Amino acid sequence: MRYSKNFLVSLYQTMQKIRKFEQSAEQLFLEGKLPGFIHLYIGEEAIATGVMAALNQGDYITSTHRGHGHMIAKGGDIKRMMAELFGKTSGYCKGKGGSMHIADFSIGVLGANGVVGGGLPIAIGAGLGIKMKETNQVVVAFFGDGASNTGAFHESLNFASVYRLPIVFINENNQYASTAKTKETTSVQNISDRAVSYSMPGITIDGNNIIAVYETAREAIERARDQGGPTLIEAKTYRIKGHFVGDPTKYRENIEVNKFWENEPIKIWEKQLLDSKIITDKEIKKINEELDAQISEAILFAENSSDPIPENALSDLFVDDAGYDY
Amino acid sequence: MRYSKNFLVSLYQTMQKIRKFEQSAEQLFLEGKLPGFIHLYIGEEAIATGVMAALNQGDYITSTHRGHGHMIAKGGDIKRMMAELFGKTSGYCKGKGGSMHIADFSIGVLGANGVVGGGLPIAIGAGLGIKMKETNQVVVAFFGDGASNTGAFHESLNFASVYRLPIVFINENNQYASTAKTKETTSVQNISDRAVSYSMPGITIDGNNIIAVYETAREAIERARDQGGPTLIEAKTYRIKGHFVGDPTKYRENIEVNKFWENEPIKIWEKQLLDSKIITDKEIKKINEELDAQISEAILFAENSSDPIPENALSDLFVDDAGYDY
Amino acid sequence: MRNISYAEALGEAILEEMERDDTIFTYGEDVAKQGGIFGAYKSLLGKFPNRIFDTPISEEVIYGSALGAALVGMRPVVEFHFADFLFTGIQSITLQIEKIRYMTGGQGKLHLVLRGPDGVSNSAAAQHSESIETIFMHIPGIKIIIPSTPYDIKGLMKTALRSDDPIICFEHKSLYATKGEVPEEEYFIPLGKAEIKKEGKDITVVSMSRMVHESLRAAEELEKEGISLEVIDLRSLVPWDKETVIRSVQKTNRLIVAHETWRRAGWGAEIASTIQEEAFDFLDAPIARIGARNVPMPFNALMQNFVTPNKENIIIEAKKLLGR
Amino acid sequence: MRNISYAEALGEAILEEMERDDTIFTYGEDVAKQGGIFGAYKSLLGKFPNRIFDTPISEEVIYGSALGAALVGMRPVVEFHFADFLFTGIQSITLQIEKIRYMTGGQGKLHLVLRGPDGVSNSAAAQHSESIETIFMHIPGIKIIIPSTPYDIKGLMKTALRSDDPIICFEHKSLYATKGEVPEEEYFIPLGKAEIKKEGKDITVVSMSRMVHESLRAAEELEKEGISLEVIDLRSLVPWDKETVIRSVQKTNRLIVAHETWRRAGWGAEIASTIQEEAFDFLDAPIARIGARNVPMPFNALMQNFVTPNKENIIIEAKKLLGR
Ligand SMILES: Cc1ncc(C[n+]2csc(CCOP(=O)(O)OP(=O)(O)O)c2C)c(N)n1
Ligand SMILES: Cc1ncc(C[n+]2csc(CCOP(=O)(O)OP(=O)(O)O)c2C)c(N)n1
Ligand SMILES: [Mg+2]
Ligand SMILES: [Mg+2]
Repeated sequence: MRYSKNFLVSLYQTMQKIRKFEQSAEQLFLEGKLPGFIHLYIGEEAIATGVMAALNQGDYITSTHRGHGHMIAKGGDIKRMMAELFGKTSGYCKGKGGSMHIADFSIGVLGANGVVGGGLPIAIGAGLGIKMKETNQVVVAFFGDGASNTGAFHESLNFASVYRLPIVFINENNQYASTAKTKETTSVQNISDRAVSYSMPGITIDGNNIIAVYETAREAIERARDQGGPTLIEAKTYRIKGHFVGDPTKYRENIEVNKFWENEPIKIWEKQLLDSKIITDKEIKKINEELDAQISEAILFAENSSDPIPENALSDLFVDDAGYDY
Repeated sequence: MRYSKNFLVSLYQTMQKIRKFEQSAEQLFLEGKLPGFIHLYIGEEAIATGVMAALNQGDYITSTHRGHGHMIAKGGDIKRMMAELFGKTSGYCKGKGGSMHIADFSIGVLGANGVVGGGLPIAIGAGLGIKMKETNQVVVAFFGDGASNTGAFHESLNFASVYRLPIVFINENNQYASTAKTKETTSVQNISDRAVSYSMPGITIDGNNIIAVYETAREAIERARDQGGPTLIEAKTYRIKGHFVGDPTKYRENIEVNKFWENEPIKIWEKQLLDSKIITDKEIKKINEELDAQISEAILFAENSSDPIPENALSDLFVDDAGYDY
Repeated sequence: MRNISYAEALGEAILEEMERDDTIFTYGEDVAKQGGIFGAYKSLLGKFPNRIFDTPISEEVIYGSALGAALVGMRPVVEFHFADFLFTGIQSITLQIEKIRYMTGGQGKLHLVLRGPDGVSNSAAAQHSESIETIFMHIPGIKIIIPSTPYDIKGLMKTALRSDDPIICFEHKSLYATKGEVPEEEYFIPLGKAEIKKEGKDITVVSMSRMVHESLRAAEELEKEGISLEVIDLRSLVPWDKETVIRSVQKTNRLIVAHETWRRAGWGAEIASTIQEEAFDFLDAPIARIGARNVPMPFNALMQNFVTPNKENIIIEAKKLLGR
Repeated sequence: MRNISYAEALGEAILEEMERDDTIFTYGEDVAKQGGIFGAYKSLLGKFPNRIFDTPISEEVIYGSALGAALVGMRPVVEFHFADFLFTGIQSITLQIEKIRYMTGGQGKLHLVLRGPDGVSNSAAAQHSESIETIFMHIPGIKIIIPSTPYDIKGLMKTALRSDDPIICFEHKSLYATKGEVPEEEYFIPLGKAEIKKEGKDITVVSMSRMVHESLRAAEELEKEGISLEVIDLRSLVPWDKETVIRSVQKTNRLIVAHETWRRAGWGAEIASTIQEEAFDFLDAPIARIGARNVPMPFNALMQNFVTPNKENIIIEAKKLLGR
């Protein structure tokens, strides 16, 4: 391969960091330690990782309800993420948001979003803002297959095309929208076929192939940066876990899930790295141990952080909140 | 031509009826006799006329803010329409709706609509209902080029495709959405190209060619009736008048308008009927005189009808309105 | 009498009416495969495969299609996933469903039901915890039922399914699993009739949904201190039963209106304003309103519980009203 | 002092601020070519070709993009075409703009302005006549200004354009052409400061927008009959100036709240409820609320005028309050 070892290994590290973070979150949730809803990205890690590897620090993303992977790949601090899942004051949102609303505007993450399709109009605004400011930043908008049937999707892609906004739309087609099979609710074979409606390039790729994701995203991001307009990329993957932690997933067969476990991106990538002798078993082991330590540290940080006082609920709505009758 | 004289002449009659109705409405509005907003369909008559010629009495349509033509072509009573424009009790809506809300559910017109794209979800519901009832009715949803950029458009076409609903979507592309040129706000060359996103046939036709409209609509309507699913037809035309009566239309050149006056559907059709000797000048004259008389009668009816009493404003919200504190 | 859950009672109402009337059908996100986001449709699973189905995530069409289906003679029952997501398709309700009959001079019957969960529960946070019934009380054109018990939801839903007017039903997430007595025999509860869930003499408490139970809990505690609350459950908000409230206030001379939605410009303000207009001389103290603090719902449970009203708020207000 | 129109004053405010601050830009339907649906942007035409543009009819994106643009450092000013069409994109406001700062623990500044026409005018009928400010008062997260005069809109809009919080501005259709004194010198009006538009001693009338002028007309007529109204223009609804209203009621002991939006669960109910809570002992009579009848807006002018409140309603209520 024509990439540096560092780069190739960093992809592995990021994917594993996401995986391990979420496996811990799942465990903690099942132990009753985390409240709310948690949507796992397990099996989809190559998408966030590959796309973010092609973005600059100063670029923006909008995320979804299934956003841990995007946040980690964009450089989010897993300590503050974990603390947010626990609802602690040291969390990204001071305990006000939880899993579905994690954001770090300072690293360009304009928020996970509990509204399906809700991030797309926000991405359009970021794109408009960039165009006005004439910086050469890029926005990546992540959204699910289910989101591709919302009005927000259509309005956003048309808008982006009309103003040639520097946006890359990444459709994470994990074949399910909650209990619904995508193919039963969606009127196209490939969601990228819908790019025709917006006169923009539409590409379907194997979302479990980290290099395919990276290279396709890089090309689209470069085009966006060079004022070449937006692109719609559909990354096909599979939602290995339930829609949320605790979902009994009665609507699908285990055999289907098992098939996709075979094809999950980290296993594939690890094997490729090993097969092509880019990395050794020992190095793999070391990476994983380091990551495990980081995750443990994050959990410890979160558990040791203090709970907010109830009255904190009354701050943070407005910048200028003098005189509000909360 | 392979159609009966009666049929071909009836197309002319209907188009002229719409034209004359609206020219009178325009005049009355400019004289200050009509309140509210009036959106004229002048120059677009071939679309409503051709489509409705292919529909059965029992079929349904949803209309737009520019809906007089749809209503007349579907068999609406111009007396009650005119009375509604005047806000009279004898009007279709008892003076509660006005031009933008004329409806006659009994002839399948499920309403003009003041919300751009607002009729589309209603058409979907009618289609779902028909599917449930297993009758073989069809729904035609009219909407503008501007409406094709709303979220409602996208959600509706996806929905119709997924459930193979008996709906024909008729896009009236009159090249403007209010002051905006369609091509400046719309990310495709032909709006029918967007059919790809919904795996349904998409066809662009000359909306000023009454026979093209009729034949294309008929095919799509038959397909819908035979459970062959929905179709998107884009009928290209031109909004000869301002967006509403009184619009100064500073955003376009007269020369552009003049070009389209040359190509307006009634003039073309009259010439074709005369050239192919289907009709004589005398017959044309007679038709027009009859229509003029009908319009005059409608205006007289409207002017002589009584105004509602103010308290009528408190009825008609609910079927069961006992005990409401209006 | 048998005890069944709120979700079961709701399911029964729909099932019975679907068996009787084949124009009723129901759809929404995650209803057919899962039986509804909070299991309200479990009893329907497998029963009417063609009359219950899952939809794409397209709320403007989900809600708007109910209107079209009603106009062609069907009785659609649409589940909104969370009350919050009414916003993604709300024009279909506020601009279409609520207006078309009026705008067309009384043409058509909009026999349709929109129903689904609302309210605060388990750290669902700001986009999954709202109660927005006040909006539909403000904008005329839809009737509103908000049942608090299995008995009430069955009786009100059965009435709704035979009504010729559009009705929206809000079901608090925390109520689905609660149980209560529901007779085997068929019964109906009319809209616009409040129920006095507990009689009392010192203070009238008007509430709905989860807050009825909080009010009853508060009443129980206050009873020990010799304070007697009369707890009225409005059950429907459009129309709401003004007469029952006025009669009660004429007796108690004190009123608390308690709801979970934001206090500011919530429906409690409508009740309070109306009662001071119509029973001014009977009031011995200002009418107290209880509602959520005016912020989005926070995630952390401590903050969530601080923002969300409960029985403690009722106890505090009650004591204040009596100068204790 | 010079007299200019409401539309001109609004245009001036935006123009001055755009000249000063190049992060301000503005867009919406029919703004660039036509200068806004009611001409508010006429003075901007040709001035900043890149900072004013027309959009597709895509309201969810129009409103939602304001949020994204603010987060990357711009100050978007978005025209909504008619308040009614806030509904077609309202999730971008109620679920995103109003919540994101709070949900993220106070990250970011949402310096954005949504503005446009509302209200009844000239038989525009049910889908083009609404005033829906109450919804935004109920759901926390956006500030609301509703100026009634050229002077007020210029001063409030200039403040809004320098604010770091999201603000929505409602401009009544019938006001754009009205004229009033506006100084050449720069000035700002803070949010949350009501103005007593006319002093009086018998009854306090609280209103905003067009109804301020109806109140003033009512006051003028009643003056002849020896009844003195104090007319308060709140000017902003979030925050609203409770203190000024309470002080006035302490003097007059009677209150009328008058708005054009539907009476039922309208913001008048919030004002009335708050005042009876906080000034109960000062009230000599029930607080009267004036608002539209609870139906969609009819087309015919006679019915429209029957449904829409005006000075007559104020006169009637005032006399009733005084037992005349
Ligand atoms: C507007 C809206 N409607 C419904 C929901 C409930 N909901 C949450 S996630 C989800 C499925 C989303 O599917 P997809 O976009 O494919 O994302 P995935 O969960 O597969 O990552 C649904 C229906 C929501 N959050 N927002
Ligand atoms: C949701 C919504 N947004 C904006 C408007 C204002 N408006 C009325 S008609 C119109 C243009 C519609 O264009 P198109 O769909 O092409 O129909 P046409 O007027 O050309 O027939 C606009 C923007 C509206 N009525 N509804
Ligand atoms: Mg999915
Ligand atoms: Mg058009």
